[in-house]
Amino acid sequence: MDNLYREVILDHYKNPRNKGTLDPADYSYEDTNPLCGDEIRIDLRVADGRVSEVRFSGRGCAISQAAASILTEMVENQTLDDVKALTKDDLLEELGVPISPARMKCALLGLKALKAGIYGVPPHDEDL
Amino acid sequence: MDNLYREVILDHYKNPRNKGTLDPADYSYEDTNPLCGDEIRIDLRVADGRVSEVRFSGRGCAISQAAASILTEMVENQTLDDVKALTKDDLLEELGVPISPARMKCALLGLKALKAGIYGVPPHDEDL
Amino acid sequence: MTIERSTPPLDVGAIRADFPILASSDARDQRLVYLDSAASSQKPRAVIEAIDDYYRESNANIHRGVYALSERATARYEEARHLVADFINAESPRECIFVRNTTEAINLVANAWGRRNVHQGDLIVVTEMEHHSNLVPWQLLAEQVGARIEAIPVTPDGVLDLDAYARLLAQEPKVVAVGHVSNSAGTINPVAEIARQAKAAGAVVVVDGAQAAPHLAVDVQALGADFYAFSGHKMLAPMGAGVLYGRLPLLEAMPPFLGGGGMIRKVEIGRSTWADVPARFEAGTPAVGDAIVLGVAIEYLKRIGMDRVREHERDLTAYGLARLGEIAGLSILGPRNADARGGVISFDVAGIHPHDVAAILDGHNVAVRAGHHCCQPLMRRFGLTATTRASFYVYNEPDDVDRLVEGILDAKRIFEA
Amino acid sequence: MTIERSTPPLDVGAIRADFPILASSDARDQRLVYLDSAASSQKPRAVIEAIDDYYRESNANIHRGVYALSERATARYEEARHLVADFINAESPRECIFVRNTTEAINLVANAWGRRNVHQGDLIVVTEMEHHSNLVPWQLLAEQVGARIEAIPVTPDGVLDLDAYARLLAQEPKVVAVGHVSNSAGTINPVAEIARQAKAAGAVVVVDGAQAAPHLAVDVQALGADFYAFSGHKMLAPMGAGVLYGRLPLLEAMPPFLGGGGMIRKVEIGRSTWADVPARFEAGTPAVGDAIVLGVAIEYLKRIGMDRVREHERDLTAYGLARLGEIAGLSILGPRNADARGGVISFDVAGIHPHDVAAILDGHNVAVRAGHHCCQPLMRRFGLTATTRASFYVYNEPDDVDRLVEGILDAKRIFEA
Ligand SMILES: Cc1ncc(COP(=O)(O)O)c(C=O)c1O
Ligand SMILES: Cc1ncc(COP(=O)(O)O)c(C=O)c1O
Repeated sequence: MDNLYREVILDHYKNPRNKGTLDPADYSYEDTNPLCGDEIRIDLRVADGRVSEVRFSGRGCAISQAAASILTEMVENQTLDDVKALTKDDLLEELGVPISPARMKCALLGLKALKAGIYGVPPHDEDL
Repeated sequence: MDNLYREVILDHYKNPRNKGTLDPADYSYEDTNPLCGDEIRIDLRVADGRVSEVRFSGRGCAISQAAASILTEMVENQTLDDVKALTKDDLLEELGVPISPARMKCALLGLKALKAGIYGVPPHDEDL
Repeated sequence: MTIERSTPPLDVGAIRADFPILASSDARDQRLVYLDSAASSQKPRAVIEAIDDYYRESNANIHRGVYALSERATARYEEARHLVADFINAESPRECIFVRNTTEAINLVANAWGRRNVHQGDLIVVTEMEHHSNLVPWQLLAEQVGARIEAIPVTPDGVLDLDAYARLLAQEPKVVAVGHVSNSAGTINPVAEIARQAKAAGAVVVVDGAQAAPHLAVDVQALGADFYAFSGHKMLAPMGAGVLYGRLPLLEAMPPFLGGGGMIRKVEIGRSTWADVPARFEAGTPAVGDAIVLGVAIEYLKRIGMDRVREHERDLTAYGLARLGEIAGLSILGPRNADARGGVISFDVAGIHPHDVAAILDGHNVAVRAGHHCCQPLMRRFGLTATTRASFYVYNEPDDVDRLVEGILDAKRIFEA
Repeated sequence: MTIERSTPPLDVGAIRADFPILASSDARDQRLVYLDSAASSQKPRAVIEAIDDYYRESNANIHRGVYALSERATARYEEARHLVADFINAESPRECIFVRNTTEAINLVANAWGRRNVHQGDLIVVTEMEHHSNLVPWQLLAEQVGARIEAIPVTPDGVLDLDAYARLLAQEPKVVAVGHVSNSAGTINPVAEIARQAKAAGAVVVVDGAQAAPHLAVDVQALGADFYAFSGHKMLAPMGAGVLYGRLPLLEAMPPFLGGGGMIRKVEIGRSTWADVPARFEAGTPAVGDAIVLGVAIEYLKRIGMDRVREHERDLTAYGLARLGEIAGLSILGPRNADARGGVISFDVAGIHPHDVAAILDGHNVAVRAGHHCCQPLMRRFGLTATTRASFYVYNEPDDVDRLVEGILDAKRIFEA
């Protein structure tokens, strides 16, 4: 637990990167964690096949907010193909804290919204 | 169990008293044991406030058939008030064998049909 | 704080010793502080052993068995029904139907009673503090028959707005569905009064007793409830058995909900006739052992005495309200007064998400729940999406509240660093 | 009689030693001969202890808990879902919904799938040998939507008349509901072939696997079942948990059945949206412990091997058919050949009512079932109201059949005296 709330998480939670919205956006999707009602929206702009701008908004726990913040940093300037290839393991590695099954939905909410935006349909957790 | 299939039960089962139907009857009712599908019908004729004739018909196990047969003997020539006052304990005493809860519905099926005939509605087991 | 007691206090130490899970050692050094009984209670040894005994000695399918084992299981199952009836003061055991839980009980009413009695344009009254289990079944019904749903609003202190209720009653609703005790705001609703007014307006009253039956003496007749639902697993019993109480004339007029073995009188391919109440509503093999052991749990609670259970929880709640009230930035949902609430305290800690509060508390081996507690409308009413919730039962003690407070302070330290 | 075996025989003695109830002493001098597993099976020590352990060590409500205990319960509950999926070869665990029993499973399909897909005048095909649990739910649906029900008739040897089935399919039914193994005639129905034809005719196939899943290797994909229902309590598990398997695209297109906690995405007073499959169909607190322990029972069965279970029961059935066939006045329902039947033998003894046969057998400490076995249409088909039924499982042995035969001979002595 003390592991969970490490500096990196608290830092991203308190000082989120790329927080906000893009209007218009090329891809945009808001997803909800049905277990707690937390919501995250991800907006993307793409130029020359690369993510030129990305923002996240919404509310949630430190894990979901920090994960979304970190995620935006991971996809910035990446090609859309790289973003599509991003897996949950990539994100979890970047987070660098042990995520228990109960918190997994929190950690993956942003990624789910991101993929839903790109593919047009929300993926199942198992497919992330 | 050997207690259960005593001479009296087997005798009434093999040589039922008052087996048959009455048409017309003053009171008539057929009841079904939903647990096994067994059916007993009781027909009554009443003259001067007394049961002048009684018949039972239907099919079922030795307990239900013997109990119905014994019941017809118990109500023959009784006043309708006496018949109304008849309780399940009276019948069980007359049967004289130990009836387990599972067989209670068998033993009481005839009595239930009798009371339903007289009152026009089937009583609940608890009220017998 | 001084609170009047009408009963001698519980010997919590002795009670705690009855609950193996509270004594079980954990990798972490501190004993488990279980503050999530509103979700599901822990089970005393008497209950656990009764399940064990059932499967070792008495297990069989019921009703249609002529052999000794099945007769024993049947007799004990019906005995449990008597114990349940007595526990809530039903007029007859036939008014008590074994179901899985509160949720199934309310769905049963919404379907079997509702589809026959609620029609196009009819009004269904719920409350803004209902658990989803006393809300969604009515939505599903409303959608099928074209009925409307209105909620009695909740005031800022988390109680029902009875003036608004009176206005809703003027529209002659068919049914008023209300929780006895809120699992989230903690509010004890004035059910007897609500029922009295509902009946005067011609409505049937469905009470969600999930948070009441485990915690205070319930008298369905005194309450005037037409239907009353509760879950065994929240009152020391195993998870497979709950109860729907219904007044006999209502039950007898209802068609079945689930079809299958045990609930029929006569079956043909095209049509069937139904068994008497309560068998009509218990299709298929029930959770026989769980129902029998619900009886064992009831006997355990009766030995303590429901009035003492209630006073114990009220005292803990008063202590909890006081201690939590000292924490800066912490706000509590529901009435301020422990007399007006069950043993549930939901709260918000400014700047820290409930998930994070709960995760940090878990690090202290304090188990609380975080989320919307299946009360999204109530959360929305208070501008929240979630809260952290601590709930009490017979095995909790003031020290548990202290451990809760310590954990919250630690969360604040971590987040405010 | 020689029967080919593809597996080494079971060590029944070792298995029996796993079942405390079979060893428990009785007032009567003879050991218990339990021949009622088709109604409900007995439980091995591994299962009983797993229930015990669950309540001593892991009990908590699932899904929404952030603390360790709840996470453990949730993980084990989902593990059990994986075990179930693997046991019946489902494509994904998400296709497996935990319900109470077969009855609830079929009611779920009839309501959630049926009310959306079966309309006025549509045909529902069942069979004349269905258990009421795979018949009455369809009647309730038919009554609501105005559909028709027709049954595939049963031939004199107790098998389905597939020519008549073909004629029914020509009427393009919406659904074909069929039992995998009859709990009364014992018949193993050709479900794969029935499903193939049903699909060619555009019907959805609902299989009642209550008497199959416990007794033989089930592969829902090979069978071509759209829905497949079974009960844990008939396969060594406790009574509160059963399974509905449904093909994912069908489940995903279905509205919920029961409404309440855990099955929602977003709830407002007037309307809600639903959670993903399978949560959408598991409203309220499930019987978490029972589902987890169903996983334990499955592991126990897998250790024996379902093919060996099947061969063991087939051999016992062959022996039973032969021994019972020697008794004058005794007639047996269903196919003559053990290869064509599950481990169930229903019979009639001329001149003695099944209740009396069963009661006399109980006097010999032989537990059998007497009644219509929730198959009134089948009973009627054979001009009976009831039969006596002996059914076998892993813990039965030829000596049990001998004890059964002795008891029947005693009944004949008593009644023919
Ligand atoms: C073929 C069949 N279907 C359905 C059922 C119903 O099972 P349950 O009572 O567990 O719902 C049974 C057992 O009683 C059965 O044998
Ligand atoms: C007030 C209230 N109603 C209904 C429920 C649902 O109970 P269950 O999940 O046992 O059906 C709960 C508990 O979760 C509750 O607190």
